Amino acid sequence: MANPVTPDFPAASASPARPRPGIWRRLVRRPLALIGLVIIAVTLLGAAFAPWLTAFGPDEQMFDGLTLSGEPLPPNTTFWLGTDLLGRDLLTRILYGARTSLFIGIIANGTALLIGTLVGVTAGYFRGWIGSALMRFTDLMMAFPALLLAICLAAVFQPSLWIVAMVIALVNWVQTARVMFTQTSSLTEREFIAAEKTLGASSARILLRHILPHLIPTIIVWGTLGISTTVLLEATLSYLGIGVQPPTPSWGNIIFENQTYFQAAPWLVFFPGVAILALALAFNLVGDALRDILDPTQRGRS
Amino acid sequence: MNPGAAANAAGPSAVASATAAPVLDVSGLTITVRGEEGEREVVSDLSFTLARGETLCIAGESGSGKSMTSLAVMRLLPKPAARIASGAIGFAGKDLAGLDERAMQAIRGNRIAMIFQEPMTSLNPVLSIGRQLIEAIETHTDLSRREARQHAVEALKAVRIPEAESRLGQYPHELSGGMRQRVMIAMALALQPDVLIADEPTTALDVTVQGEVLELLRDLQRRHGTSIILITHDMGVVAEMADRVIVMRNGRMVEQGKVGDIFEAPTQAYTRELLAAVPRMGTGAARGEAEAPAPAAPDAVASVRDLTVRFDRHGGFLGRVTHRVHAVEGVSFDIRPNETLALVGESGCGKSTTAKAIAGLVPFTGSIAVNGRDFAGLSREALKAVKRDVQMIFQDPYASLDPRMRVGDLVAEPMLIHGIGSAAERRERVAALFERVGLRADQMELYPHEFSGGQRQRVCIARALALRPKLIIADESVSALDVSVQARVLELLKELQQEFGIAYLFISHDMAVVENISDRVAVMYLGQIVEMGTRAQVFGDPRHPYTRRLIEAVPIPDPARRRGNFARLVSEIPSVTRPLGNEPQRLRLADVGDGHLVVAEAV
Amino acid sequence: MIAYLARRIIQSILILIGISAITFALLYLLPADPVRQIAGRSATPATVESIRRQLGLDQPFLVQYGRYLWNLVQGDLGRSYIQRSEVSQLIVARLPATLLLMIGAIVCELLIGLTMGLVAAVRRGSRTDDSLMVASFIGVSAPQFVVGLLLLYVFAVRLSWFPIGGYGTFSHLVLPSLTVGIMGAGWYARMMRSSMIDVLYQDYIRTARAKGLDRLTILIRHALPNAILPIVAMVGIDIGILMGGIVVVESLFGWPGIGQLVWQAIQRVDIPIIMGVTLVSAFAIVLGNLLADIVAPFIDPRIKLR
Amino acid sequence: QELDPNAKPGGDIVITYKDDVATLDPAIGYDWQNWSMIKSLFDGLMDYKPGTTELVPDLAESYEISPDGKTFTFKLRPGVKFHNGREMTAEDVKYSIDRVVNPVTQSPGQGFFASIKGYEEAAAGKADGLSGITVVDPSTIKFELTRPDATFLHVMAINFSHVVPKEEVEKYGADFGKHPVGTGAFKLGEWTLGQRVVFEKNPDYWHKGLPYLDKITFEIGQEPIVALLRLQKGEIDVPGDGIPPAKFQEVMNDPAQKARVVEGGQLHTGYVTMNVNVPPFDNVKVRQAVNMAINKERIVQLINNRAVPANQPLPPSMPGYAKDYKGYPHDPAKAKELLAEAGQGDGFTTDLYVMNTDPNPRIAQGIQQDLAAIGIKANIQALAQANVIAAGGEKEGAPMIWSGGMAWIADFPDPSNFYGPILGCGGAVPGGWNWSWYCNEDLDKKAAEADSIVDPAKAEERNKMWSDIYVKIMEDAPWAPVFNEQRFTMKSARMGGADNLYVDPVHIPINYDHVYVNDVQ
Ligand SMILES: Nc1ncnc2c1ncn2[C@@H]1O[C@H](COP(=O)(O)OP(=O)(O)OP(=O)(O)O)[C@@H](O)[C@H]1O
Ligand SMILES: Nc1ncnc2c1ncn2[C@@H]1O[C@H](COP(=O)(O)OP(=O)(O)OP(=O)(O)O)[C@@H](O)[C@H]1O
Ligand SMILES: [Mg+2]
Ligand SMILES: [Mg+2]
Repeated sequence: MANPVTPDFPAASASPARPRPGIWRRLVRRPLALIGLVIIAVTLLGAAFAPWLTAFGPDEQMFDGLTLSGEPLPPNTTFWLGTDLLGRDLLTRILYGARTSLFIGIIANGTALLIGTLVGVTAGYFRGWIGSALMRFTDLMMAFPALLLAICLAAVFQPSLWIVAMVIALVNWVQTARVMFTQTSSLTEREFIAAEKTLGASSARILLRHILPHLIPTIIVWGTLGISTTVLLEATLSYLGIGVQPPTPSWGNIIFENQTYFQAAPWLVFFPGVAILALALAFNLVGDALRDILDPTQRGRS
Repeated sequence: MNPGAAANAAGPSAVASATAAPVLDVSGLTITVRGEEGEREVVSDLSFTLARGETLCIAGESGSGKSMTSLAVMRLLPKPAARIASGAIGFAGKDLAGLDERAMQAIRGNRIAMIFQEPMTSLNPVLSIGRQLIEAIETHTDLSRREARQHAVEALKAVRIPEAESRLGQYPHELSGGMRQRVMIAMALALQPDVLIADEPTTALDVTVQGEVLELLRDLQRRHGTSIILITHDMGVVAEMADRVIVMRNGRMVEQGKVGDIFEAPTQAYTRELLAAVPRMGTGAARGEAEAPAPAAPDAVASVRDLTVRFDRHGGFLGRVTHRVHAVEGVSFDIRPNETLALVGESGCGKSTTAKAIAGLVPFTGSIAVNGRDFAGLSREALKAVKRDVQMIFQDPYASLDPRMRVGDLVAEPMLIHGIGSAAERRERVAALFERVGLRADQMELYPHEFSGGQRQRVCIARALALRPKLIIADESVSALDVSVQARVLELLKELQQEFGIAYLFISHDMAVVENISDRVAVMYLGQIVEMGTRAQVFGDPRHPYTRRLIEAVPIPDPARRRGNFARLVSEIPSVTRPLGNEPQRLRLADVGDGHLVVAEAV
Repeated sequence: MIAYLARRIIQSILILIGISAITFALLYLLPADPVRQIAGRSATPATVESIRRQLGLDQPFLVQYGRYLWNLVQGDLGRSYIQRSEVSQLIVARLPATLLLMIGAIVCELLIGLTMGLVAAVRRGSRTDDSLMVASFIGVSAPQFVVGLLLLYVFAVRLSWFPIGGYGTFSHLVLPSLTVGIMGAGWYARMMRSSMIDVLYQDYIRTARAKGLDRLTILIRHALPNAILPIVAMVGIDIGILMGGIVVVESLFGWPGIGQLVWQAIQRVDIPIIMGVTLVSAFAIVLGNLLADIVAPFIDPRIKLR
Repeated sequence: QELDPNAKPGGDIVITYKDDVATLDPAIGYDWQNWSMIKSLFDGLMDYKPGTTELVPDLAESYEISPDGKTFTFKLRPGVKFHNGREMTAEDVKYSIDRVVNPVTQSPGQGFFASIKGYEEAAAGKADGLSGITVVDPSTIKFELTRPDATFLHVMAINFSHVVPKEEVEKYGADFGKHPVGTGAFKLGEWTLGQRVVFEKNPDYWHKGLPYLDKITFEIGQEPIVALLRLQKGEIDVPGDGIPPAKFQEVMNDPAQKARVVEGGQLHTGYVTMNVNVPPFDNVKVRQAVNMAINKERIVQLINNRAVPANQPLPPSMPGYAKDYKGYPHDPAKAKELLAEAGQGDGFTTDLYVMNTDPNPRIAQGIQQDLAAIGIKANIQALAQANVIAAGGEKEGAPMIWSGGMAWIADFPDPSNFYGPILGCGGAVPGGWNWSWYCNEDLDKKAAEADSIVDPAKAEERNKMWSDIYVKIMEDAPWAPVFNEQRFTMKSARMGGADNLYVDPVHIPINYDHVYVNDVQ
């Protein structure tokens, strides 16, 4: 008897290669995720087509943008979101500012996340001297005065967005690394990792295929919250002279320039704040949906 | 005494036999789960009743919805996938199916308790077992913390966990599989519920302890009139315990009846098939002794010498080592190609630890060589090659499967790792493997949590087989399978052995299975091997008292030959935990003829 | 454990030395000249040079750093260039306030954040969950200056429940802690929700329910310890963030913490203060992380200290 | 100095500051915050009449100037006691100035005493004190100078020449700045680092009847916006950092609050420097073009009219201000022509450095737009103060700097004070404060000449000479003066005293010795 399977076992269809519904398809089926995607798309388009969307220049100080005593104008029919302290159109500045802020929120934040996850996961998985060395290096970076580094970089390099992105990545990966480290070291002790090891799975495989997927929720949390913080951090760095310089707008520095005026001219803080919030929320909506989709225990949720 | 009064008087005087009024009345229960392709019934239109003081055994095919049914009674079906689609669960005048969470809280644990199938994942990994036990007791009694603690210690002692007092401070991962299961049992028993649902409560227990535990259940039943739903594959246990039996298959009840009737005159084909597949002691001999390989062949697949594994136990403020767990203490054996070495022994005696050491998962002293290559001093590449040849099936299948991967990918993974075949070939092979272990190929798309305990176990087996290794370590790998599937899987294992010369290190409590499958048997006790020889030698001529006890304790799958009472051992439970510096004595093995090794002192 | 601690302490000392070296080097490379800050605008070049010589700032880098380390070993952090007081005195005077605010903030963060996270996880997918999500993102995205000012305006100016800034009593502590805490709470809430959701689907939660435990006990006693691990790491991180990064809140509330000290020092290149504060906060961060690492195995006993 | 007949002694006030009080050592303290605090703890030989820039003797009862203007002899006021009870003598005066000049002290004020004989040796640490200072008798002290110095009396009024008791300085050593002991109207009561400094009335103050206040509490570390909130709630009396720009309109639009704001001039000019070493600013026409390009009215509007447009380095309230000088008009067309003449018709790109605190980056953006209108593309470099100063001190470091936030507020009200370090050749050195690196030997000579006119009777003549110097400078246009900031001090309703005490040109924010509160019983 070559085949021990008794007849009452349902015969296997040779290769049931039923296509799994793509993640993308499942994503757009969720209304909240769709809202998130739309917000992200709108922001991207707004940034890309800013010059066509507004009649003003981003650093055009309008004579009629200020009152005689130098106060900015609240939202009105000419300036839809009002003007800033220099009499510039706020909407225009927010549209152009999206360029900087998207760059920071996505590239810088993403890099930080990537480095942090790499380091934290490696350290948490290998422990031993590699882990020790990596984590002590992380401690060192965390304890290191980032602002000082920023100031020094500002002095050495020509201020540019790339440097801000670099500094932000440099500052932010550390925290991600720490959290990833603890979670990974806990995961590594789970039995299914031991099972993988007995299969002879390479460390890279275990890390990528078995540990990383369990970290996705954390990555999503840090990634989405990181958007707000990095966009605001960019403003601090610009303030110290290493980022975009005035009059180039970014959401963060619009808020920073104006935050002391927030009682006198609340719109100057409110609108860019809403922009940051919306972007972060949008990514979070997509992230949460993604998380649900990737989480097998959530299958069957309507 | 009228039945109603008996139902109320939950005293020691309560009668053991079933009384008329049902405690639990399940009618028309249908459970559905939602998957990617819509809803599917896993339990269909199930009705049964459970009388007071009665033991109802549910047996049947693995994956037939037994666990789901019991979870439905507890209203603990896995959310969000599973739900009760229709039906009623009558209990104490209420329909549990429609009760809200708060009302259920008062019933769970207190009135209906449950022992879950997989003890590893069912215990909270970050809480000491003491806390988990004491908490259960405190929730439903108003004992003080100290009394509750005392209670907990007694409960642990009752399930024969050694050193109960100090075990309270241990965490689940520090316990052996059987111990974890006993902790779960202790937890449920301590609550003295009206209805106890025990889902495979003794799969991880050696037969002596199993006997103890079953006796404990009966004792509880006798004293409190507890009704028991016992889900088990072990027909011996069914025969031993059941008043009535339900046989399930594909989510439907196939047959139900008095235990005697079922065993004697099964009406349904499936039941007959099931009973026919029950492994019985003594049948193994039929395989013939001729196959027994020559002793001490030089080309052993694995050769273990003086293997010792110890775990430190920390105590005190500074966390110094105060005690040591001598889990494995100087174990030596060889496994030759084409050979099945069974490792049997009391729960907690170090079987899994030995297995893990061979799989390279715990640090050890001594030497382990696979294919003649000693682990010590192997490069990473070489180790990977060695690992390919040794595959382990873990005792706890759920914990050893990555919950975020589809089982198809999990089974294909070993091939992927070792670069075998193209993606399509691998898929095909996985599908074939699935078939051979009795799973459907379309289940490849599911995730581990969507399977029943037995199905998961089969996934693990398929996974280990995928590589056709030289040595498979199977740690309690067929314990959760119903006997018919079990028979098929065992058949498959044998076949593969013949085809590819695979050697097995087969760890099991089920002496009948061991008798059926093994070529040689090693009996472990307190971390050391006390007897080792061919199957015939060990089963035919057991020399060590522990071996004898083991064989005697095997329940016989025949209700007619039901034993009245297990002798409850009152002796001190021996323990492998010892204070620092107090090392256990190493036992010497003496050859009593033909390579039959027995502890010298016992000869 | 002891061996681990010993090893970690040695590593920590090396880290501190490393940080002092890098910081010192950066400050050395900084184009802004501290002497010019000290000497002020009317000083003649001769005066500037004489001050430079006095402070040893004309020496090569290694000599300067060597001297700094040597003094450091003797417990001397030097004197502020601008304030001319001993740095250790200045730091010690402000340390209690920083620590207090740190504790207050962490308590607020945990209290608000963890509760929010717990509720959101339990009510996953509901309206409550959605609004908590928005709330936590507002917390994270709102500039601290604005949050602080709003709180001040409402609770101190309008309602007079709390004093408008200052330091000393418990009621002084509330608003600044809250301001810092609101941002952190957003983080903790999201983290908590995320890890809680994972935990709530585990089998052992089912076991706990089977025991008949009530919801709260299950959440607090069974789910929380499993979900809290990343949170503990966060607290370690928080110490770092709070140690130097709450200048805005400190000055809004007139809170005499280290943040203000170092901010003023950075503006005026007061190297000894920058060095001193850097070392102190580095110490706190290293300590915080060490504690987080030590606590981890207690929370998840499967983790071993290695 | 007379007493105010309306003043009632007693009471205490609270003043807030954002930044720490660095030090109260008169030899060291050199920022506008501790400047006037020190003035209330210590006294010098000379002082100014409260609320004015008029010099009057203070610890000196009288003084004499030799006809050649090189010897100054001061007669000390008798019976002046330090806070520790000891009587002040001429020895103390000499000790105090020797101390400032001694390099060990690291005083930023060392250079002010350069005209005294023996300065070189003393400043180099080669001599024990200045040979030019002689204690004639315990109440007489004589200063001999190497050249006539018209500013010398002002120098005797600045903090660096305030008198300190030797025994206390030696007792506290480097910590004297935290334990100041002087002869001033107030003495230090309490100093809690990072929180508050408390001044208490000096009962033995030689000027009987002063000060009026019993106590002044300086609360430290408070954001100006919050300070204003507290003022509105009546918790404090004066926000030391002034009215925050963000709140300025709100305050000025409310009559009740506006009534408590005192406005006054300030010895301040905000300007843009153009580095004459950096092409194309080496061309005077380019610099003039910049002067014409900037729309000062609009920039003043940007800061809510808290300033008046400036056309020359000196502020209007400074003696020597050239009233008739019209400066460069705002004329972009003309500016473009000038650029074309300079061969920069297509414009050019340059950097404009600016300190990063509000409103400076904003002002810089205003200027940037004006420059863009004539084709100059100025990239803004908004940096921390220290970095801007560093860039300015490099020979070819910063092509343009907007001076706001670091701008020149005079040490003493004399026209010479706007020249030396910031426009003279002396400041055009690496690390100097002459950020335009403008150096005109001719003018340096003229300046020296003007400063040797010591005779008070010839003050007008001297002022005229200074006017000419600054007008001459404007022809070369190394700067584009933009505005002179006005001072707006806000106080609580209970504060009394003449308005000019609240905009005192040398006491910022207020003259502590002479103000009082109305609500004492
Ligand atoms: N969470 C889930 N989601 C989807 N399907 C599930 C889930 N849990 C179980 N199932 C399916 O429900 C069916 C019944 O499972 P159940 O656990 O009740 O089987 P069982 O009779 O207890 O089997 P065993 O003896 O192997 O434990 C199985 O086919 C299984 O695949
Ligand atoms: N990680 C660990 N830390 C401490 N003790 C451990 C650990 N793992 C196992 N032990 C102890 O080692 C002993 C042997 O455990 P092992 O798992 O090998 O038993 P087993 O023979 O497989 O038992 P079972 O049949 O119940 O599974 C037990 O006393 C157990 O408590
Ligand atoms: Mg089951
Ligand atoms: Mg085991």
